[in-house]
Amino acid sequence: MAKFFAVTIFAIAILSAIPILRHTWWMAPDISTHGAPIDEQMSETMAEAGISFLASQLILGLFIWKFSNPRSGDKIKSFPGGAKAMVWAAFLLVGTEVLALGVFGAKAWANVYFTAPSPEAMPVQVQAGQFAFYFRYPGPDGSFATIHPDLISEANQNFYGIDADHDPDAKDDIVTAEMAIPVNREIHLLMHSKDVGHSFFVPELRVQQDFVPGLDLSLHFTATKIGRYEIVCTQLCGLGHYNMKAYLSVLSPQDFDDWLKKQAALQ
Amino acid sequence: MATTVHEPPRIEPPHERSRLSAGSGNGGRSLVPADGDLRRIKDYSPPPSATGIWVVMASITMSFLAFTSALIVRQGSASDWHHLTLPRILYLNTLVLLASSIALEVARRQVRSFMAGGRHSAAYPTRWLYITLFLGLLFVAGQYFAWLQLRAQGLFLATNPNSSFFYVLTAIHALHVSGGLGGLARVILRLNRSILRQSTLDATAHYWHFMDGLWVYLLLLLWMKL
Amino acid sequence: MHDMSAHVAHHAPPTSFIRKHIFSLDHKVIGKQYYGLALIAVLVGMVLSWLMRIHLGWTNYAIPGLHFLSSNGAPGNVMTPEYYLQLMTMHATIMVFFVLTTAPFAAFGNYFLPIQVGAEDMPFPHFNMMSFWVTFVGFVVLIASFFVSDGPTLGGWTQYAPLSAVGAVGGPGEGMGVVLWASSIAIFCVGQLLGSLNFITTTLDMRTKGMSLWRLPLSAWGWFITSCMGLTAFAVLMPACILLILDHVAGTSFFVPSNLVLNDQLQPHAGGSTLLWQHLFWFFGHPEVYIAIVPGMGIVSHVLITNMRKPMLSHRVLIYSFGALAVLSYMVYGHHMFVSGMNPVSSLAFSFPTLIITIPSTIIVLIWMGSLYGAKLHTNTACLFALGFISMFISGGVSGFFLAQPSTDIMLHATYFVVGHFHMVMGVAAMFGIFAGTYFWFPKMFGRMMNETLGKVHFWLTFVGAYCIFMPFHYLGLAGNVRRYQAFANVDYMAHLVPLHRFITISALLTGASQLVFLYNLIHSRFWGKPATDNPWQATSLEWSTPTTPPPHNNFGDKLPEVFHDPYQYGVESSVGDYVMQASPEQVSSGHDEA
Amino acid sequence: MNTRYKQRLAAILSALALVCAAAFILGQKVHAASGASITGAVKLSGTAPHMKGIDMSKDPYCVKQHENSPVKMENVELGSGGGLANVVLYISEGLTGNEASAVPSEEPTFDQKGCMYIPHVLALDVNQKFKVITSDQTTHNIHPLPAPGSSNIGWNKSQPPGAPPIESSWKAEEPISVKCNIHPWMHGWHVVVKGPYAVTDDNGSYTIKNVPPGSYTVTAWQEEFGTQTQKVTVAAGGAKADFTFKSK
Repeated sequence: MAKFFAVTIFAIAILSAIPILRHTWWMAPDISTHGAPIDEQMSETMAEAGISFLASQLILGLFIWKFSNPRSGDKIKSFPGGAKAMVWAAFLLVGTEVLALGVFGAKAWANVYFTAPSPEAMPVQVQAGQFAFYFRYPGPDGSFATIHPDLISEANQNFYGIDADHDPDAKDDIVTAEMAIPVNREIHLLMHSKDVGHSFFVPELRVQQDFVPGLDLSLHFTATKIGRYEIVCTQLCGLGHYNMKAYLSVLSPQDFDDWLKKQAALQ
Repeated sequence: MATTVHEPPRIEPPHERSRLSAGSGNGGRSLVPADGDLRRIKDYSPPPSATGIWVVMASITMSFLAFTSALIVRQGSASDWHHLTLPRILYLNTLVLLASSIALEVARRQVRSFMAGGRHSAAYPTRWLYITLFLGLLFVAGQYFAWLQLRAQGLFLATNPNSSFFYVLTAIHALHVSGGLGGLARVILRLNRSILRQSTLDATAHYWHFMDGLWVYLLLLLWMKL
Repeated sequence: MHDMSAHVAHHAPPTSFIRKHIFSLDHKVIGKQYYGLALIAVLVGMVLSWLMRIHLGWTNYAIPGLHFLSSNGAPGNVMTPEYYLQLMTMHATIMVFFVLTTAPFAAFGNYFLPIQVGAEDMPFPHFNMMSFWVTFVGFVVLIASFFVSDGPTLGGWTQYAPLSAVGAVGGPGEGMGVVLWASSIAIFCVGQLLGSLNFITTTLDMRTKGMSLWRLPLSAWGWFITSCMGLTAFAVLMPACILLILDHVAGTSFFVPSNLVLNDQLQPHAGGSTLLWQHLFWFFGHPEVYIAIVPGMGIVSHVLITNMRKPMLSHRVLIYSFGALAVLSYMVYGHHMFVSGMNPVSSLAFSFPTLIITIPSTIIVLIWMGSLYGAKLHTNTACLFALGFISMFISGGVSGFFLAQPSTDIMLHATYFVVGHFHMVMGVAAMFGIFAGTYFWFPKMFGRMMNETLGKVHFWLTFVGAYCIFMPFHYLGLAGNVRRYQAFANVDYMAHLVPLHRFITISALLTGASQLVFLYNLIHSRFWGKPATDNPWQATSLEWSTPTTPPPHNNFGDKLPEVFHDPYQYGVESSVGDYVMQASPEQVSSGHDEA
Repeated sequence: MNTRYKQRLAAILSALALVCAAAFILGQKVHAASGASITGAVKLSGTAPHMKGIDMSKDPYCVKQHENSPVKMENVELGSGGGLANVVLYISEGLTGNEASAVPSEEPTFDQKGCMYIPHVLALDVNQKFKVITSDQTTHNIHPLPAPGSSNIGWNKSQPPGAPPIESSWKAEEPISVKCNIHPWMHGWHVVVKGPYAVTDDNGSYTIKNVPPGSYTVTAWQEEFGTQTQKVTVAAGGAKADFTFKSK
């Protein structure tokens, strides 16, 4: 019984590790300038977690194999070194391990969140609502029209509550259901939610940030690879949560301008 | 502590107890007589009510800390934080509550000397307990008047965050005070039937003074923040 | 008030059926009642998870008869998105509160803590009885929300504001559903606070002669530390629930900020703080994870030692580690909020304690494994589940490394990786603790042995099944599969993960079905199992020294036992064998040191 | 009750029955056998307001349904010659109790097709049953929003592909805005009225059938421009009433 148990544990440990090692299911390739340290951190953590996982499962199995089904004769032995050894092991191995992780992780994190966007970063506004993202580009005048919550109406496609009749900034604002950005240009994403909590998650961009109603948050990132990606909501926001997504098109500067013109026409 | 049990009419002398020695250490110390007679265990282990009341106070403290942090965070996020002048009567209520604590302490002394066999009638301490009870009721009534005054100013639970917090905090505190009143009533009852235990009285008294301190804290909080 | 003589006076065993089995003051009966409640709850929770899994594997598959559960939620037996979320929320709430908290802590704790400390009951039996019935009412209120017009809340067990606070306009179940949910949880908190009060006072004040704190078995320590956590955690959750209810019924704005627009309607609320709810909730929420797991650790240690026939490498280091977990668990809750727009600096401030909490956890695991070395392991079902607990705890634990760091959490937050992590470490592991406890203590609780063969079958199916279900969750998470989605087809990069979901669904159905073996074993053994002796496992702690099995009404008859030994005197030579019971005065040279 | 009333009721009911039967057989081209009808056209003067295009890109399924025909908002639908579609016409005054209270037996359907509502405006009699069906392979939720304080009770139900129709009806007269939360652009109307009604077709023309001779006030409702009223006198040969909305 015990030997069988040990074997099972071996099998499970190894089988679970295989897909990880073969990257059968893995993160989408990184298309951001800030993602490299995150990926590095991820693989380091994976290495350390994987080693501790395999090692401890194997040892567990081994001990069970070795010390089960006792014959009445043999006496119990105590682990050489006793508890002290364990405590030291925990503090030294794990302590240093997590400390290292913590420090490098902090670096990777700081790299994303402690840096201010450069002044020439392109501002794009995103508004999350049940259950869609809508994006806003300031247009030539470079300024966003004021948001009047009382004017917000999906029925009239006035997602941002823009007062078109009186607000001079309103005339050239471009509101879109799809996000497009020029490649290799830093984007300054201005985030707000019109109703409940949502989140902005683009795996390829290595970006995830909640929308917090009542707070205006911002992100900044640079996409380095042309393509069409998906923005999904990761913060439970209601019955349509699963369907709350938008496409992110990373375009060449030329294509981006054309796209913007096309969208302006649709307003 | 609401668990009443019937026992022979007798007033138990105060414990000279030390929970530490009963609890920690390496268990060498004798906690039970060799014959393990249950009726004598009380002499070794302290009545749980003494510990229990501290446990209760600890959890109440946590709850009000939660409310406090809620208030502070909410104020931080608020664009709608209007100043709110506390109803005058609150200060009067505070005095009433403090007075009730003093009355209770007097009563406790009386009971002690009475238990020691000094006085031979429970009437004297009972009177003081009634005074405590009365003042406690007065306090709750006073709080109710405070709410009426706010209503008169058109400040309701949902009017603005300040009034919300005022009502919530005072109401929940009043609720706890009412619990204490129940405890007091019980003490009086058992004193009259002369089956009161010192530990019951002490526990009730601790709780009552705690409500007292808690109120003073709340008053300061409301006074500073609202 | 309560001193012992009082107990003797009022602990004449009740005669009427009601006092004996329903409104009983006997901690043993109350413990069994808690176990029964947990059993009902876990069955409900499991069925809910089946429905969810089927829907995830085969979206819009018509589950025969589902519309009987809810005609709105499943028109034509097809599950609607909101109904999926409602089932999910109820599954989580039922499991976390009414199974993982009640079974290992309230159920076994109530039954065995007083016996293990050598008392004849808890100090406040009436509170103890209230604690159960209040909890029961909480459960009823929660279930009641299935029957209100638009069903239970869909906000997830975390009930993030403002979705949970805006009211019915937020979606189906966000009106009455949330009110009932919050009420149920508030009521539950009251019950657990009363329970904790009893547990703490029992441990501190009711120990019999010679039973010092250090002589308490590890299971008792687990319950004691848990009750201290519960006392503080539930005392914080309750105010949060009260404020949430007020936002619904009284129109206050604690959690709802200004200028929210739902369904093109500007909401009346103003100025509330959404992060406030998250802070209050997670301040409770993280300790809750340890409330679920620490009793399991205690039980598992207790069971392991008995079956290893040797004590742990160090009794005290284990206890200190439990304590360290409890204390640290209050400093780490922020790691649930890395992407919540919290100040990035505080994210780091929360990250480090979270990483540090792995140290006590590692110490615990290493001591378990180190103690296995040189043991004489009896692999009965209880022991198998205890060992399975260790394996699960390791597997679920290591994935914590990723979620403890904001930088990696960016990729894994709110994905199935998180779901896999907590299901393994607090779901399955805690469950294994419950199973270990059940197989171990059943003889004492019911005077009959459970069927070992069925037990082993149950173990193998559950152990392998659990890995088949929850390991793939981590892969899904790495691939960016977001949790709390009712379908993945319309997100291109998730669509190709559906086959893996189907594998999980099938494993879940099979593993769930194999629990019927346990259920059968439980019921069959209860009535027809072979009679148990007073000490079938040759164990040392006081619950095995009761004069009868199951123990008499006041546990030890007319004399309380006296304790002469540390809890785990195994591997010695005594008149009875390789162990000495705590209550036996026999002096033996202990074969090892109690560090 | 008096016999006259009985006869009248019988007459109306039979008329209704006939109409329904006829409608059932002849589809749209029915002409009421009994009772006159009010006909006319609704036009829009001035430049039509700009209708924004709808971008459905969040749900690829919806996009696929409109690959080669860009979708616009339907708040103001102009037909040939300035005819205004989706205007609801009904008799707001002059009906006697029983014509008003007669409820048509046919059950109109409110379809969800290509992530749009068909029809965009559904006119209904008080207590008239209607069906909500979906022709889409994506899940919709139907969320009618009666005005706060109205005696109509709003609801919010999802309809996954393959789910049966949702049957319902409204208690009180009121234009009710209907939306789908999953697809925020989806927006339509349930206009609940008392008595006979009609909705203008693409050219803006309409026919209110089965109006007994008498003098009435006809009201035209349009979601953007509000309501207009006209007094008409219906003779045996029926009556005519044209409306013209001015765009801002």
